Amino acid sequence: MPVVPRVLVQEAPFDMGAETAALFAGRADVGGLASFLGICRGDGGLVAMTLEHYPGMTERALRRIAEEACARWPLTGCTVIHRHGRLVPGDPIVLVLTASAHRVAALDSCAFLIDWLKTKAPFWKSEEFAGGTTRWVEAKAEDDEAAARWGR
Amino acid sequence: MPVVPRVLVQEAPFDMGAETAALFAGRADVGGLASFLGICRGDGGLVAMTLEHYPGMTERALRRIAEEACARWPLTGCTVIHRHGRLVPGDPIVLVLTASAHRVAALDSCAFLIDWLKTKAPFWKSEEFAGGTTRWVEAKAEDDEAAARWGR
Amino acid sequence: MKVLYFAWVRQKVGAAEEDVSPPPEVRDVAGLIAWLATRSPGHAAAFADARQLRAAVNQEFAPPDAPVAPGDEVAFFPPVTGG
Amino acid sequence: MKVLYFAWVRQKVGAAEEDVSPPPEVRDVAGLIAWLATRSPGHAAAFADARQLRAAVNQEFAPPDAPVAPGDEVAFFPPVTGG
Repeated sequence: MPVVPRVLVQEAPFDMGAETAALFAGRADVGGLASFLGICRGDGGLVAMTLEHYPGMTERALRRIAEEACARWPLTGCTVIHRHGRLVPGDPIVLVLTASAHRVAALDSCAFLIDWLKTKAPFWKSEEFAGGTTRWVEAKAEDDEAAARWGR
Repeated sequence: MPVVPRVLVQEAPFDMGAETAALFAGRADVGGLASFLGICRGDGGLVAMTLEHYPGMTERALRRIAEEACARWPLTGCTVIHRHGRLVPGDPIVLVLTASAHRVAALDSCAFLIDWLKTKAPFWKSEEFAGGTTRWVEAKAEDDEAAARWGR
Repeated sequence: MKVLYFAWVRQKVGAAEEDVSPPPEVRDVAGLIAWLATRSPGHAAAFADARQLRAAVNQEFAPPDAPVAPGDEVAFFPPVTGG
Repeated sequence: MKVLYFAWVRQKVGAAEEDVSPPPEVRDVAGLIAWLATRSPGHAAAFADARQLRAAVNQEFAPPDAPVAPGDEVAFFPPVTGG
């Protein structure tokens, strides 16, 4: 039976070390733990990025995406934490953790999760630049293609 | 110019949180950080696993593998830590961390590194089971295939 | 019917949400877009290019031909950029 | 020439390393294997199936036709299982 993923949508920072430890501490069935940490970059004079989301739908969409990963791969654990609000360069935005007996399931499901989050999680990013201009980040065709390689 | 990877071969545990933070703290050019943590499993009554290695050659091989990743992908940071000695189920064995401006480089190079470590790093694992029997872990054809998909 | 707007759709409309009572001939997402576009210049600007819009009905992504009915929560927004 | 053994090769030979002086006709890894196999029953057992063996010369993986020379460090071991 698939594991129940841990899904959080929050403004606060998260503790990657604690989240990682929670997926394998005290157990002997986890052989590989893959993770992806998405971080705010400061390209082109970006001073901040504000993530808007759709409360209610966001949690639902993230849970569905994480459950899809747990159904497709034999995971022993899965954690998805996505922040919203105003973040500055260097701030972590999103954390994906997948644990499994074997490395391939952990690595593939981690890549799947971040690809699907890009195109199926209701977040919108407003970039704020030195000088005060702002700009909405546009969806990228390459993200659609990356998500599509996992089917459906 | 490719980044210089951080490569460690050690008996002691490592601090994944500190290693992760070291790759993006205080900088604004890291957009994605992928990691893989390999952990000792307790399958079939395994009580311990002893990793033997080839001092000198191990460090050299790991450094070469990590440098290959840094040459193939535009990484901003890369850390490979591989433990040796006697480990028990639940103990971390290997940590691979890759950081880049974009997620694809981080995720792909992380998968590459763990695939190549499996087949090109001079470690040998002796499994110790309840009852005292021991067994050398045999190399797997699927690991050779996984390593081969990256070429050369 | 509750309608929510996000990102630049919200900015162009000038509101994050509104309660609306479209006429009975508005039966799907596309019809709702056409009707909402007539409500103000801001709405017209927000809904000018339907190709740039995405929708959700009751918190599920929904295509233009997805039915909408009184009591539904319908949201309009640009393509998402999560992760 | 310094020869190192790892894992079950080490166990079968009964030593982790030894200094050897093979005759001049031993010019490559395959020749060294054939010569080492004659040194003791343990060596013979360790080197019985060359397909199960891998080698390194001066800490670089080396195929059977890789040259070996006095002063080299040559290691024999099963296929590696890192990671």
